Amino acid sequence: MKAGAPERLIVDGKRLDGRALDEMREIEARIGIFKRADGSAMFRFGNTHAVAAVYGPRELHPKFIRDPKKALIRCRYNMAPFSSYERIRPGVSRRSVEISKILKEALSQVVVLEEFPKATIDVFVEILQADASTRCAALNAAVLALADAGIPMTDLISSCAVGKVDGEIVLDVAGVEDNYGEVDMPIAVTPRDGKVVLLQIDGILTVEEFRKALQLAKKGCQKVYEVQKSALLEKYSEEDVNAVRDE
Amino acid sequence: MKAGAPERLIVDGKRLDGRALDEMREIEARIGIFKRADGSAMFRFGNTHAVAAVYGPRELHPKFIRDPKKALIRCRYNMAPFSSYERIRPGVSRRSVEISKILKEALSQVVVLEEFPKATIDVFVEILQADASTRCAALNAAVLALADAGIPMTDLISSCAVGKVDGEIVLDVAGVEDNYGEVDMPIAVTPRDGKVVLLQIDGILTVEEFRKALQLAKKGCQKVYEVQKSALLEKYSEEDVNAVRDE
Amino acid sequence: MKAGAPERLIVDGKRLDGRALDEMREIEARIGIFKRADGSAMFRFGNTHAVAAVYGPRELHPKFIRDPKKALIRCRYNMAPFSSYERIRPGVSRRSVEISKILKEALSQVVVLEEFPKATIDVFVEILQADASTRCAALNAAVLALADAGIPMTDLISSCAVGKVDGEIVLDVAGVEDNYGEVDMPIAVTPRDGKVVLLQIDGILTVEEFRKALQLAKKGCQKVYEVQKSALLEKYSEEDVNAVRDE
Amino acid sequence: MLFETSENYVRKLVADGLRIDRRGFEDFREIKVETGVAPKAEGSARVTIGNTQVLAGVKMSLGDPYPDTPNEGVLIVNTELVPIASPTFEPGPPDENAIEISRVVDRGIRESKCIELEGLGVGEKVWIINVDIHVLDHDGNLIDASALGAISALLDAKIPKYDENEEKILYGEPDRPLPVRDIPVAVTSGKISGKMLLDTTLEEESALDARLTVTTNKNGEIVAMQKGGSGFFTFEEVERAVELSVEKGKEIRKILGGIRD
Amino acid sequence: MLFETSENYVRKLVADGLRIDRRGFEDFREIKVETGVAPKAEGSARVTIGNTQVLAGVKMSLGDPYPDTPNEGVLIVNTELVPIASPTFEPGPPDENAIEISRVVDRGIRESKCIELEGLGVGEKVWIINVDIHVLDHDGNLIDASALGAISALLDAKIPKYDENEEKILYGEPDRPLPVRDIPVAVTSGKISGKMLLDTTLEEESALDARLTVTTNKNGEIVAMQKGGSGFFTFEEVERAVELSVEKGKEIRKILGGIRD
Amino acid sequence: MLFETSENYVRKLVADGLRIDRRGFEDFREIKVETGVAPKAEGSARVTIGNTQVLAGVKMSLGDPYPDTPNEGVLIVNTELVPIASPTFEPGPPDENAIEISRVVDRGIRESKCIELEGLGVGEKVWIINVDIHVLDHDGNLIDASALGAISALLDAKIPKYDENEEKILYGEPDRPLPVRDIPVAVTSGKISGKMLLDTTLEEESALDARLTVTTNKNGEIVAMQKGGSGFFTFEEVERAVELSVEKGKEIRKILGGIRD
Repeated sequence: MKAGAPERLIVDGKRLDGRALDEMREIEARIGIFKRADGSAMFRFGNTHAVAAVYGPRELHPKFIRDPKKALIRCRYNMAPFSSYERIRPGVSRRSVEISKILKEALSQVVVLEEFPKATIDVFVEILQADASTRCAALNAAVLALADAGIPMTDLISSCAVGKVDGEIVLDVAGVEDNYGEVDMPIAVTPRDGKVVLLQIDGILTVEEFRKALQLAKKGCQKVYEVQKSALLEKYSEEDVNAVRDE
Repeated sequence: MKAGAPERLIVDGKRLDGRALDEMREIEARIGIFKRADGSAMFRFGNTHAVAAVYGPRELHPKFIRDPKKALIRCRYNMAPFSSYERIRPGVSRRSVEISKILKEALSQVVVLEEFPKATIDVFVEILQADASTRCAALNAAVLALADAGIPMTDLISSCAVGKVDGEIVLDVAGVEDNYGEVDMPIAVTPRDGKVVLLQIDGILTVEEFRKALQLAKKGCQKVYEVQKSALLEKYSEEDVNAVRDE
Repeated sequence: MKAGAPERLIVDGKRLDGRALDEMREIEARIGIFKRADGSAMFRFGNTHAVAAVYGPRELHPKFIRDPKKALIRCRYNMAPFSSYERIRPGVSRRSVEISKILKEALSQVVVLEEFPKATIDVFVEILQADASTRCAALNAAVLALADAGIPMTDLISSCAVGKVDGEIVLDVAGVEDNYGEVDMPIAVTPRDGKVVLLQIDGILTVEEFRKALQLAKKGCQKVYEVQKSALLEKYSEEDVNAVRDE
Repeated sequence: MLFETSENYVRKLVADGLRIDRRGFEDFREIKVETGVAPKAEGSARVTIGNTQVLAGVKMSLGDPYPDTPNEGVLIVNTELVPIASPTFEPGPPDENAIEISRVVDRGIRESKCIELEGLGVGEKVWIINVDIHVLDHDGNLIDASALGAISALLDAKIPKYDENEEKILYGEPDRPLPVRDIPVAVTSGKISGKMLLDTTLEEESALDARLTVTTNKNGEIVAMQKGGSGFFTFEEVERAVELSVEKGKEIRKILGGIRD
Repeated sequence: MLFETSENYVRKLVADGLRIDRRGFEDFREIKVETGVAPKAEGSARVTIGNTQVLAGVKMSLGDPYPDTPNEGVLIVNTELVPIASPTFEPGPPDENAIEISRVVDRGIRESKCIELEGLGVGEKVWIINVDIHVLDHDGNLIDASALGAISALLDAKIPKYDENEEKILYGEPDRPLPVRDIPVAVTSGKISGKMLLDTTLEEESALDARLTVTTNKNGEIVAMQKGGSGFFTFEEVERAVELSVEKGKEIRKILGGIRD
Repeated sequence: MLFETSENYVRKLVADGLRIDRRGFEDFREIKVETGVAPKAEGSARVTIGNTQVLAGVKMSLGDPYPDTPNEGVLIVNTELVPIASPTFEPGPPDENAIEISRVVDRGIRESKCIELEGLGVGEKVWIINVDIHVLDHDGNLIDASALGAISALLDAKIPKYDENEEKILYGEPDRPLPVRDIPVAVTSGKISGKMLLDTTLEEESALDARLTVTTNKNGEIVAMQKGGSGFFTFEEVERAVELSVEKGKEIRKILGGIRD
């Protein structure tokens, strides 16, 4: 047991921040937040705040890494130095390399890569505030930025995390739960097809608990999807977004 | 106030090393000091000793960074590890990157870059001894090395520093003044046209003091120019240097 | 004198591990130990265990470093982190860069580079256990891996080390001798031609001692050669190895 | 091709006394400063100048002082031109442009002595003040925006409590405001077609010959200066840039007046 | 060209319910585990799964604990995809593939709490446990082989004696076995042509759409999971991968039973 | 093309018993050694061998000893082939050539035991002796020039005073000469067209098959040796290189006699 842990994380069926076990934090999504990028978006779960920008499709250098049949997605997940209590040293870490890789792989499932042979689509995500589920927020923002850039996609991606806290399966772990909880399980699905495109577990779950966690995660992702859809529809009313196929 | 500072840096109108307020240290310049380089020179202000070598114009790699209309100047300012009391760790530092950048920008103003499209002209400067004004000495040596390499230039560059010490504006800060002085202001001008091609200030100056400092700097640069000219003329008498347009 | 040294390293003409002065440790060699590599081999002196793999001849990138007349050998010597009591930090060290260079130079003497213009032949060696003479074991394994890859060679290379311990010239320094011995002298020769292709000395030898050491080293290399030959002949009986010219 | 056309268009326009967005040569775009945007930072600010957007955050930790100033806090400024902000920014360690911004901002803060570093010792340790500048959207004039972000975040910053028994910084529990006694402001004059312009946009910067950043303090004194670019300034232009900086610095300083209220 | 043909051939074969080496979809190749292969390591193991060969070594030293767990040992897993093992591995620092392997193996060990880190303090210091995974021959399924190598080397590991007077670790003189109380096993399900396969070969991996690594403990609980690859899994496939991992984990755990005897 | 012609020309000339600059095969170019050239260094020297020019500097600081030699100073040799010296030298960390020079020079100094490292402890700390070799003009035979620069700078070096109360090194205030008790000299024999040559120029090195550096001490003993290049030496040639090094070492050692006077 780590030092400083509170005695209980769930009291009378409520979590320390007052949420019910299956309740998410406040969610916010907006698209078109930057001028320079070809597409951009922000996504927020409570105090976890991600912004994403997309550049491309554009020429890929050097030539020998080009794929003659389809575009390559490159992804960089990065935490701002001041996003966390302990300053994050600039530059890549093993953690950021791994997260960048799984985000890239998830996005590659929905983007119609065959439309842009030899090209690259660059997705950059910055975590401006970090309070758990940063990779989920990153992915939710990234897919909106891709839509904002007019990149054709077969579906969106909606992501959230479930966890195990004080022996209970809960939705959207945050704050003190993140430090002292037992399990963290981020997941991402395509909301229309129900494909699992990202899935990780840290911590011990029985097979039965895992099944329960999966069901709760489905609900969470659906909630995220509603907010993403609203953000896209808000843009809809302003301009022609027929490039965004999934709406 | 830093520990170890002397009580006064100016006593009876004289500086601690005996110089008057508007007096420079001994200056020395020589060209053609290395065999391998296409051009080379040294420049010394007292115990500040810079050597410079020029390679080029030569082919620039990789191709995609070439400028089809003009040459690119690349510049590396480096301090020898033993040039300072505290050993300088080999490799680039933020300081050396910044100085290399401002030297490159200053030199780009006088070199006739359009004569060598797609090429690079590489200017390397090593500080062998450091006692303030190393960037000025570097620039004075670099421009002589360019002349020695026969690179066409519209003018020379002459550089020196002025500063504020014990409340007085002085020329060519050095030694203990460098550690405990209030202001350092390196400047570089083209001696014939009077263009300011490098200018930095560290420390507090009133607008009035700044004007005074500018005037003193002009005088200093003129002094530097005389020495540079002598170094070039010395070479003149030995060989055909008609490529050096500014003489 | 370093702390912890035993009083004597040679007692009654025998070394602390029971060997005579001119006696090597147990030697083992095998070829074809990996599936992916084009050629592979292992070589062991007692507890010094090297494995080598060869890839190539293959295309060299980038193009501008190709030699139009012959192949280039690239070599990487690396120690596994757990090969030594003090963990070896992954990545290159000055020591590994130097050893990689001298191995590459030795191998370049025997490989018929002219047969593969513009190509590269990549030789990778991993030291899995280190107990002195790792560079010799590396070279012995590397040349066998080249043979296994069917790369044409004018001769093999056989390598061992001699040293000075307690004032005596001894063959194949190992164990405690490596820590407290006076001289280490690795050498490599081509067994048929007797060309010296690698030679280093660390420590003080008179010219007379050096001559004696050279003679002992010749004997040691011959012994290594016998084991290498056996390893190759073992493979012979299994398959057609006519590409290995030196047998 | 497109780029060069834009460059030539800017030059011609400026030569005729005009700017693309119809501003006067000595006008800034709208400046907005919002503080407290990163709650886990000791201080933070989002600065927008037109479409240029910069985030700055202050993180404090305890570390070793410089040997010659054993009781003074240590200031470290770092700029990340993250690739989110421009198609020309690459991932990787700061390049010469990012380094120059860091160093110019650093000098403005350091030389103005705006932070009272003297009182920032804690036993044998001192407070290390990391100011991180994160450029999110690049539409020109990054130096002025970065400098403004840095001083805004510093004005917003609170020193966290320190538990001496546990030897632990209690992040999230502010003790007292970081002592800030001056407000350095950087104002950069750009030179295009022989004219001096303030607050250049990215499009204008494609045609920029040289720039001169003059940082002033609340007394209207110069605290730092930096010439950049391969062009030149005449002595008269340098003096004009100083005047402009003193004048605009006063206006911009007013915008920050509210942070400490 | 050759590569792609191979890829298509694999896809077609799998779609028809077959594998190149005639194994069943849920069969592993032969697994061999040999420990004590690196005598200067505190623990070591060579694992082969078919032609895939991985060496793992444990080196221990004394260092500083994490601040929030002052009496616990520190585990560090590192994977080197040394170029000896494959023509596609380059010399240099670990790439994203090597880092992912390290982190997946690390999570399996850490989250299963298989090492009793609590008793690994020595005065103010703690034991730092470096697990180095050295891939020597790559014929697919590197994650499972690496995880198996790591736990085998840990089971083989003995803590060296420490001379408190000399403040020196006496390498080569084992004191006691490293306390290991569980055996996490990673089993990766690959997805090709919509089918789930275990223990994919390198050739099969050229056609791999996605993979799901599920690490289980001796109680048959999940301790870590990692989805990789640009393909997807249905919820049903995820649950099937979990079942397969629980089942195969039991079998593989038996192979390691002898190490601690 | 030009380069290769030069290479072939050198080969032909040497095969005929001649050198471009008409020297004998066993002659050095003129050697000049000047010390005290970098006044802020504890010791320094400029060595020229013909047009080859090398600067070496010694900087001393206090640091931790190696665990097994707690009272001995620490020697670190570093070589920078700065791009000023040759069109083929690139900025960046030392490449394999620079590293080899450093290590060959280091071994000559270390194995000859020329520096009395034993007396260089200061409390728990020891003197760290950084020898930095800075190659300024490359016209061949860099190893011999670098080794000569290093030992010359060491002979020139004075240990600075140390203020124990302030725990501060008083740079610029020499306390006593660095204790140097031997003078290792490296002499490199090059092999071109089957002949052995000393002190090869850069042009000659384009045709070099192999080189053997033999470092000797003042007793005429071998203290270090290094074979380089992709060519070979016969056993007889190796013995000849040793004889040449002993002989030339004596001559070169005389040049340095004056430094300590």
